[in-house]
Formats: sequence, structure tokens, C-alpha cells
Amino acid sequence: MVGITSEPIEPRAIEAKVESPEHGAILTFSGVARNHHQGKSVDHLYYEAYEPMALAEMGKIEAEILERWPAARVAMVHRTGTVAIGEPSVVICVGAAHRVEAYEASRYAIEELKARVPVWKRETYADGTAWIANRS
Amino acid sequence: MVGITSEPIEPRAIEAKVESPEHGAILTFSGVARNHHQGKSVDHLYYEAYEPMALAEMGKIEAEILERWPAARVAMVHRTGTVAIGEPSVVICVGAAHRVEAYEASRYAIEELKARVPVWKRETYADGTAWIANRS
Amino acid sequence: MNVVVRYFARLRELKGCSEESCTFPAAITAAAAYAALGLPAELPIAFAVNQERVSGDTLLREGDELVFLPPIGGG
Amino acid sequence: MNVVVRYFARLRELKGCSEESCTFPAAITAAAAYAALGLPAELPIAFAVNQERVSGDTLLREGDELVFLPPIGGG
Repeated sequence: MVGITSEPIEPRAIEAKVESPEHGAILTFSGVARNHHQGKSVDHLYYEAYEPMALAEMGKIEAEILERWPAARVAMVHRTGTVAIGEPSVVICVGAAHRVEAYEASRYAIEELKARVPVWKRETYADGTAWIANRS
Repeated sequence: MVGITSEPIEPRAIEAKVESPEHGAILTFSGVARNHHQGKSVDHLYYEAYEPMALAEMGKIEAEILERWPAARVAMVHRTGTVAIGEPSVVICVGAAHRVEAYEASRYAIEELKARVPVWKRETYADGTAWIANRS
Repeated sequence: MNVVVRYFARLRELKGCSEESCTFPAAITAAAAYAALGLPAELPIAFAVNQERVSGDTLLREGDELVFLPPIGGG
Repeated sequence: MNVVVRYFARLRELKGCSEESCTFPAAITAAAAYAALGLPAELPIAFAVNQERVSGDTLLREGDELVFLPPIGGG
């Protein structure tokens, strides 16, 4: 399951999408808005997505995970709009029979998302704003 | 923060222990009771802890994490008693500035917990029970 | 030839709009369209046509949706 | 010499109790106490005295809390 929302993300609701009695491990990654970046104090974040392509790309990442870790299930949701410090901008939940798959699939999901999914982040400081690219 | 409880674990309450505006990543690992083990159907689990020593050992793991990843915070809680399929037996939350530290510290915590913390697991099947040791 | 161009992030702020309908000469590439629109040459840009990533030398067609992708920052 | 012995998991089930006060001769080791109590020799056991892991050849003292640790299964 993949999604993009302008509402606050509820990690528990995302976890519910991957629940299964077959799972022995659930791993929930939340990327949260941080109050600092490279020494500058950050007031809040703003995210913008090219939605149809972002959803398609997230769907491809999900399909790749199901192919590499067939017993895993994944749900990932990215937020758009203004995100306050401490709130999640992205939540990725993986359920799997064993913890090793859960860690590997979770890490794969966030790395691929950051490299491929067309979403942009703007930081607001006391004295202005900047669009921040992920390091590749 | 470390804990042992005979009540159901609320992952959100554990996450609250590691919240900080400095954090860019929160990773929540839940080990959940699985309905199968080596081909056998599992009805429910039962966990038993040598509590004072288990808490001390979890405290040592927490201290090791704070030494290796000084900006991280960790909270881990293990459950005892009967655990129904799908319920968490252990929850480990890590908050960190960056995701790489969060994944590393989380993985360290669960691997060390499974190797060192004196907690025992009994599986109940249709036809009996067995104490299950972690593979080392 | 009419093409719908959508702008995101820094490009949207620069253009002051998120979408416009543009008329280009036939046989124009995605990269040439970017230059023709006077967008900043120094920005490392990627291209998507009809929601698929394409190289800058891809020829545009009538009715295409063209998106310039600034360096992404999701997650 | 009196020692408090606590049993967990399979050992607790075998003994039918979780704790007992035992009297041992002086200068007994943790491993020798395990054998003296007639506990299963095939179980790979670790030892804790006063909540610290110790080797089997550790000598017990009056008032110690001795715990036999079967292979753990937490997580």
C-alpha cells in the first residue's frame, strides 16, 4: 500500500496495513521534521509532490520489495504541505516473518524512496527558505 | 529507558520516550508473536524473565548504544506472561538525527537483547509446549 | 505543437505558476524545451514525460505532459 | 552454607518451583551446585550469581542468589 496525504500521518494506521499473524517482526520507520540542518535552525518544513508519478514510483518500490522479500508486506505514506517539527513526513511500515527481512526491506524502501520518488522539501529558517536535495 | 511489563505494550507510548525535536528519524521495532515456527502452528506464546537481571542487562545495552551513537535515544520494553498471536513481545524505539544511526542502533539493540537478556519463550501448540532458544 | 508543462519546487517558485500550456516547434527535445523556457541552466534537472523518466534528448509529441524534476528531497 | 536458588523456564517446570533455599557444603562451585541438585546435564546452562553472569567454576558464598540460565529466548 502506498499513499500521499496532506494530513498528519498516523503510524499506527499504516502499521495496520501490514498486519498478519504470519509476521514475527514489524518495523516502522518515521522520517520526522528536524529542528536543525547543517547548523541552521529550522522552523518548519514544506513538502511538494508530483503526485501521480510519486505514487507510481512508490508502487514500483513496493513491487520490488515483494519480489525480493516475498513474505514481507510494506506500506508507505508520504506527507505533503507544511510539516511541523517533530511530525513525520514519511512513514514506512514493513511486516515480515523474521527481523532480518524486515530491516533489509525497510532500509531498501527508504533509500529508494529518497533516490527516486519525486517529492521536494523546502526548509524555512528565521531568515528565509531553501529547497533541500537528498544526498545521492 | 528500559522496562518489563506483563501488560500489552503500546508502541506509541514507547516512542514518546525517545521524542526530540533534534531527531530526523524514529525507528520502531516490534517483535510480534507469530502463528508458526518451523512448520508448526503456534497457538500463543508465554514469556518469563529474570526481571532484575533482565532490566540490568537492557540498561547496559542502552548505555552501549548511547556511547556508540551519542545523539541517539533508545527505549525498549519486553513483555512477560501470555502473549497472543499478533501482539508484540518486545518493542524497541530509537530516535536519532539521521536514519543510518537509527537503523544501526535499532539492530544493535535487538541483536544484543536476543543474545544477552535473560528472558525465555515457551510456544504452545495444539499438542504441547516447547521452550524456544534464540539461535546464536 | 502543444505541451502541458508542470513546475515543482524551485521551478514553480521561479515561474510563479505550477502548470502552463506551451506551444513549441515540432521535433523539440525535453532539454531544448527547458532552455526555450529560459529556466536556470545551472540546476541539475531530470525530465519526465507522461509520468515516466526520460532523457533530455527525448522528442516531445503533441499533448505530452512534460515535467522538469529538480533534485528531489523526499523522505 | 545457605544459597537461594531461582529456577526459570524449563528448569522451573522440572523443579515445580521458582525458588528454593538450599544448603550446600562450603567451597562448592555454581556448576557443582547444579549437579548436586540433580538438574539435567544435557541442558547447556549458564550461571548468574547475584544477577551477574559468572563461569561455572565460581565458588558460592553464604547468602548468594544463584540462578541457572537455560538458553534464552527473548525478543
